[in-house]
Amino acid sequence: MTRILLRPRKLFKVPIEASAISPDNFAAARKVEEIKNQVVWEGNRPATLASIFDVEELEQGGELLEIIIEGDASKLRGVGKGMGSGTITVEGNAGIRLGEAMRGGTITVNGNVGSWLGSRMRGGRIEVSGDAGDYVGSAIRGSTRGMSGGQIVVRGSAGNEVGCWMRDGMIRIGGNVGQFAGVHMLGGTIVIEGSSRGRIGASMKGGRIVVLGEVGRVLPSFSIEEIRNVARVGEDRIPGPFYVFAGDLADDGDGRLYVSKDRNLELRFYESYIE
Amino acid sequence: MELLIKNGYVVDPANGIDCEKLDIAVRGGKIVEEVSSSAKILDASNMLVMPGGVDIHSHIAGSKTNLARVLRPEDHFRDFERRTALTRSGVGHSVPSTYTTGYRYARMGYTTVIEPATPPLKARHTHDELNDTPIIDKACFPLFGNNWHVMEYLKNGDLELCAAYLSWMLRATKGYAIKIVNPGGVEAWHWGGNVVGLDSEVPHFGITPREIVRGLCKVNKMLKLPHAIHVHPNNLGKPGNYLTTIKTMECVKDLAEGASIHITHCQFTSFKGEDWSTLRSGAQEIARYVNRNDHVTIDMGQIIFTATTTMTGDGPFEYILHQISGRKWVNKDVEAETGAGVVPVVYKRRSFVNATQWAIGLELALLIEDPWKVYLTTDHPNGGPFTAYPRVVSWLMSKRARERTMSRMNQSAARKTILQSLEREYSFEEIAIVTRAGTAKALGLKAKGHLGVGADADISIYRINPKEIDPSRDYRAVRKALRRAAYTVKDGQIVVKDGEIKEVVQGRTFWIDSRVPKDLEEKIHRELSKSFREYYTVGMENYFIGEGELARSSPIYVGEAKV
Amino acid sequence: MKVIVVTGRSIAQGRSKESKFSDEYARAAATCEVDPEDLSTLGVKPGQKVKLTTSRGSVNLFASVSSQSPHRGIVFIPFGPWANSLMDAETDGTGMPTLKGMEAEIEPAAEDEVLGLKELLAKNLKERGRT
Amino acid sequence: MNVENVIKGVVCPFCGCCCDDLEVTVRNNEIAKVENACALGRAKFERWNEGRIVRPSIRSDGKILETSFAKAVERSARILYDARYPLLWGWSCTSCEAQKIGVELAEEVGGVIDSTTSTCHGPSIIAVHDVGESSTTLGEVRHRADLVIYWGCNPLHAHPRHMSRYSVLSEGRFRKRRGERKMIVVDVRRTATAKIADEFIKIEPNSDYEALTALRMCLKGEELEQESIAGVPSKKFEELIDEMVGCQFGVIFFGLGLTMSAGKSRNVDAALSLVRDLNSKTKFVIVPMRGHFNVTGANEVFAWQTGYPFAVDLSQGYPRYNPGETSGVDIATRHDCDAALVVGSDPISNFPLEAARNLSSIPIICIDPHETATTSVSDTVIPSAIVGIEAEGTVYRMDGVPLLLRKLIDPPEGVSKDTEILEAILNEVRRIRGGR
Repeated sequence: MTRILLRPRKLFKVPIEASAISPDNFAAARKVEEIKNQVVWEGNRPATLASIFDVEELEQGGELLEIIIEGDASKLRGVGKGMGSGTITVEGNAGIRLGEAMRGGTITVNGNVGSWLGSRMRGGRIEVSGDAGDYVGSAIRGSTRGMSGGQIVVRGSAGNEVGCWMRDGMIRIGGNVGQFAGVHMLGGTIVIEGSSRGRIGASMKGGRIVVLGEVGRVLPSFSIEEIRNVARVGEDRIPGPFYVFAGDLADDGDGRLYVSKDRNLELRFYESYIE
Repeated sequence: MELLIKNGYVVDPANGIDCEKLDIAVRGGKIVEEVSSSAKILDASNMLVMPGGVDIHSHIAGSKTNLARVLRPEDHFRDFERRTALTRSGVGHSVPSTYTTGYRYARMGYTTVIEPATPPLKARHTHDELNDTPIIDKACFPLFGNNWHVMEYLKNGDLELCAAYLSWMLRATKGYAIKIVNPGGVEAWHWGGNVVGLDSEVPHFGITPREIVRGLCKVNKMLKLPHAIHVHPNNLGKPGNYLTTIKTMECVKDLAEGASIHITHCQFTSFKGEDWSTLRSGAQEIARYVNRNDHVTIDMGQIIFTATTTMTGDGPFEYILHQISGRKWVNKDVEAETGAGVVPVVYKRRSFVNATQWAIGLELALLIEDPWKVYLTTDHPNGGPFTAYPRVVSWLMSKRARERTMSRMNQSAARKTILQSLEREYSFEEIAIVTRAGTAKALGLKAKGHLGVGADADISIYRINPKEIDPSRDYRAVRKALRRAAYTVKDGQIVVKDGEIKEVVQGRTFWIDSRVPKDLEEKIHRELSKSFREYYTVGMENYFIGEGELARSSPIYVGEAKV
Repeated sequence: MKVIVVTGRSIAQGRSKESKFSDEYARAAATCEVDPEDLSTLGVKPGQKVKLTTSRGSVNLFASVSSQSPHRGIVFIPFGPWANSLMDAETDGTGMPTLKGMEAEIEPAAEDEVLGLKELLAKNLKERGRT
Repeated sequence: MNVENVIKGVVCPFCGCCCDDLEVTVRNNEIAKVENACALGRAKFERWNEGRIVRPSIRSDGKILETSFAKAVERSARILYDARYPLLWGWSCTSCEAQKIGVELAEEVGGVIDSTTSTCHGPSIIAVHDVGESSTTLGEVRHRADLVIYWGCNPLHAHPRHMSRYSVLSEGRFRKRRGERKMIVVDVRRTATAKIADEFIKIEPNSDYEALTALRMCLKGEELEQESIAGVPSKKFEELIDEMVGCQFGVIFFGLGLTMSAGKSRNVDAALSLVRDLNSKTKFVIVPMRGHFNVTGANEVFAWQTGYPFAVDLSQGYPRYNPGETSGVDIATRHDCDAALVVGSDPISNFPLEAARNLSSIPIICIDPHETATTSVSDTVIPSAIVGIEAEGTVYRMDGVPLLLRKLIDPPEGVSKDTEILEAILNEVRRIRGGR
């Protein structure tokens, strides 16, 4: 197991395009010296890793590679981009597009992360202890290729458009979410343990969203189907009862919303529509 | 600056030169008899030397192209170019930014490109973009097939006034030729409809597409325009439309002396069959007609198996494409003139329809005997990006290349086309005709597409020896060489070396400075000044584009119209 | 009283926005339009001052009776630095800050002062120390 | 010598209407009179000389000192050259020619170039990336539209001549009289525009998405399970859809009511989807009410030169685009930029406080004809000629029609055009880089 520790040498002012920080890249570089010479962009100037991080090799040997970033990495962008294996651990806050286009491996963040967490992710696992920004697991602008595999777990809350254009895979949010969770969703599963600020599953075509907290109002383009006592997500079975809505009918969608019955009493009027 | 290109194998069909070892002398941006001893020597030994490429139909600039750029950030995301000391940064693939467009054409040895679909009301936008498209010379074709003034003059039989109007419009828009797209159909689309064929009436205008095409063909002759009317027929993209294409060619036959109609991106209008499942190639019938009639030229509109973007003035067709594919759709109607539509597309090998379309394009080029009547285009980016031209060349020059691609495409489509049986393989001379000499001739650009004395010194040199290589077998080597020119010379300056930009120059914008007799000119000016604001939301004085708005204006005088 | 703040353009603001330090602009952009019924509930007469507070900040404005009512529960403030003392810079990933539809508290503020542009900038940007 | 000259066909440099039939009387290099303009256009012309800056200035240790053009240019170039992530903001109130130099400058200094689009119709463009847009130039509406819906916009206050030049109060080839058209306004308050509409539908704030979704459901013939949506009885949506399907040519003009309220780009996504789907039943188009007279031009220029319409990050030598990451307000709020060039805009007034405060804490270069909140906190201020009055240039109307603004009078002594100032800064940056 090779373990590399990166500690920012200063408080970053401008954004750092740091997609060079990825296990695949470091594994290819093999020796620490080469890792130190990897290039990142500090705003509009290329900079070697060593010029802005203290780079330390904690452990040497073996295939598996772990990168640890200690300190405030919130200005780092695209860390772990396209990684296929290995581990990144961030002790502190991480920035935008963390784990973008990830194919495998694990990212763990003990802190908050910026927007576009795991955008276009194909595989692997991301775990965030704090909050995430908007567009968790989403596609890039103009594309319909959102997250298509892997797992994202955010213990805290997340912003708007969680799982936008999601195709497959699993997103679990421990806290609340903003608006439009699952917008344009095509497949996969989103579990929200907290509440949503509304408009869940807008324009969704497929996939499932399970909300354990409050949802405010459900969009008029969803129609109630049934009440289910449990939602099966992977191995675990989340106890309900849930109102199950089908939609988004405005886009001929066949997705499902599982909304906790007990936490959303104002939705009871829908029960009259259940055949 | 004097240049002497030595020992190259020159292919210059317009001057009857086919793979002869000759020297080419260049001075002051022109090809000359000979140069002094102080001329810079460019050793083209064992290399193919041809005139700079002339692309007759490529959507590279204007409001429609920009609508597509804004629609497709995901298309730019993977294909970008970093800035260098000499070149600007940009994005590529199916809707490249303007700088990247100019550099990529020059790298491929192309030196003149036509933007074929300009809404007159927004011609200023097209010229804004052409000014920012480096190195290549260019021109644009304003759209007239659904223009209210044109339809009214032709309906009332005022052919002279129509000619005077077109003459004013070419000067107002700084345009080069008359472009017709789905005549009458786009006007019907402004109510959500379309026209069914050549003889259905345009709502509220009481005129038929046939009358529009014939009228504009007559006006084209009256104004003595260098290029024939450039026509995108009705029913494009509809199974069974090959008949409409033949009728469209036929309906101007009697007006002919010399080429009088050019059918553009003919692949999309050569469909037989009733619906998509019974789609067949109509290339044989179209080719038979073109072989028998000398008033027609066409360009291929070849498709490439790739993801790209369709964009055309044919609003109703793009809506149909949206309904079929379900992909995002942009429509932009232009008041009193034309329309535009943009829909992304993916041409798949496994698709029966796409595989048939692929075969149709090549069948047209292989079945039409006279290479001076058919030109190589992909209707960029509708069929595929222009950077795929070398691949189309390899299919034309090598039966083996065709077979290899056919073996990996929908076999039901492969069986139902005759492409399998076509043995013909293009020579370098024929390739030079369909990509330079033929297109320049059709456009009437006398100083382009050939290397005779007096021609513009636009030259492309490729690192293949036409004498030794067997394109049929080594089609990959041909393709590779044509992708990145060993040298591209523009107006006598070396702008590209081994596919790298060496110098950035500003290309010309050609336009027709058309004139009609004084009295007619005053009459049309009076009429337009009175009624302009009834037709448009802008004034006549703000519609007209001044010559100063072109970065390097190059007007062409064609003498006063014969009215 | 709980209200929703909506910002937008107005002729008066548009006419004077090129002369930012003029009194006309201050009057145009530091005056909010309140629904007549809300005004009476608040006990504020047109021309008197009110204080608006949102999660992002607070500002004193002149109150005017809206000529574009009814819109009970909505207070309209023309675009400008006064309105932007209240609005949320959060763009939800779209680049657009929340300039319409923010929850706010409105209360009479007869004694307080509606700042001119210079004073407003001094107050809003006071911790301008160069980082 | 009292030389008076009336110039006709003048294009107005105020809002996205770009009215091109103004008549301006010029006397002794001053604007004497302007006709055919609305209240906003007239103010721009008649008060062109108010609050003008005529001398460049530099701020050093708190004091603002007048200086020469050359020194101001040198200082600006130095600030941009030294910056690691400069923001080049504004651009909507200048010419396309200046915008092009702006893109070249952003590429040269490795910065982000963004126009006020991102605080206007940026969300509309983001929605177009996903859905596309069925639209048209304004003349088609004038000639054919028999149903005109103004949604979340108030043209009488923002685009005063819009209705008389392009929609319900205009005369078209197929619509001669006002009675042949129906005008509906959908908004959260009964605006001045709503008062002259045939019908006003009042919806609750932050509920446009629900209202648009309800309409899309009715269009598909689906049943609405809720009695009222967005504060409007569900039956109302069924009636409105019948009218939208029943018209010959319908148009939705939409404004910042959709882009600035909760939902932002998704509100426009729903509107674009509704209009797209309506095309299966009748002819329907949608047009954004763009605010500034050349914000559309900024989108066109940035798009053809870089591939992206706004928020273009050129810091790594090639165009990158991600509104929300590379857009002006976000960059300011996150304290990402370490210097800013502001051209023809006033972000210190127009950004929310948090973003404005961060922006004011970094060196700012401001190019503007007038004194603004931004010039008052800038490090370097360079006065510029007013495009459309004192400088010519290309602009693009809200529907993409390109027009030429004319120079009617000379700018004050010593005041240069935007293009000249930006060119000078660009050359100076290159001089510094080249060490010449």
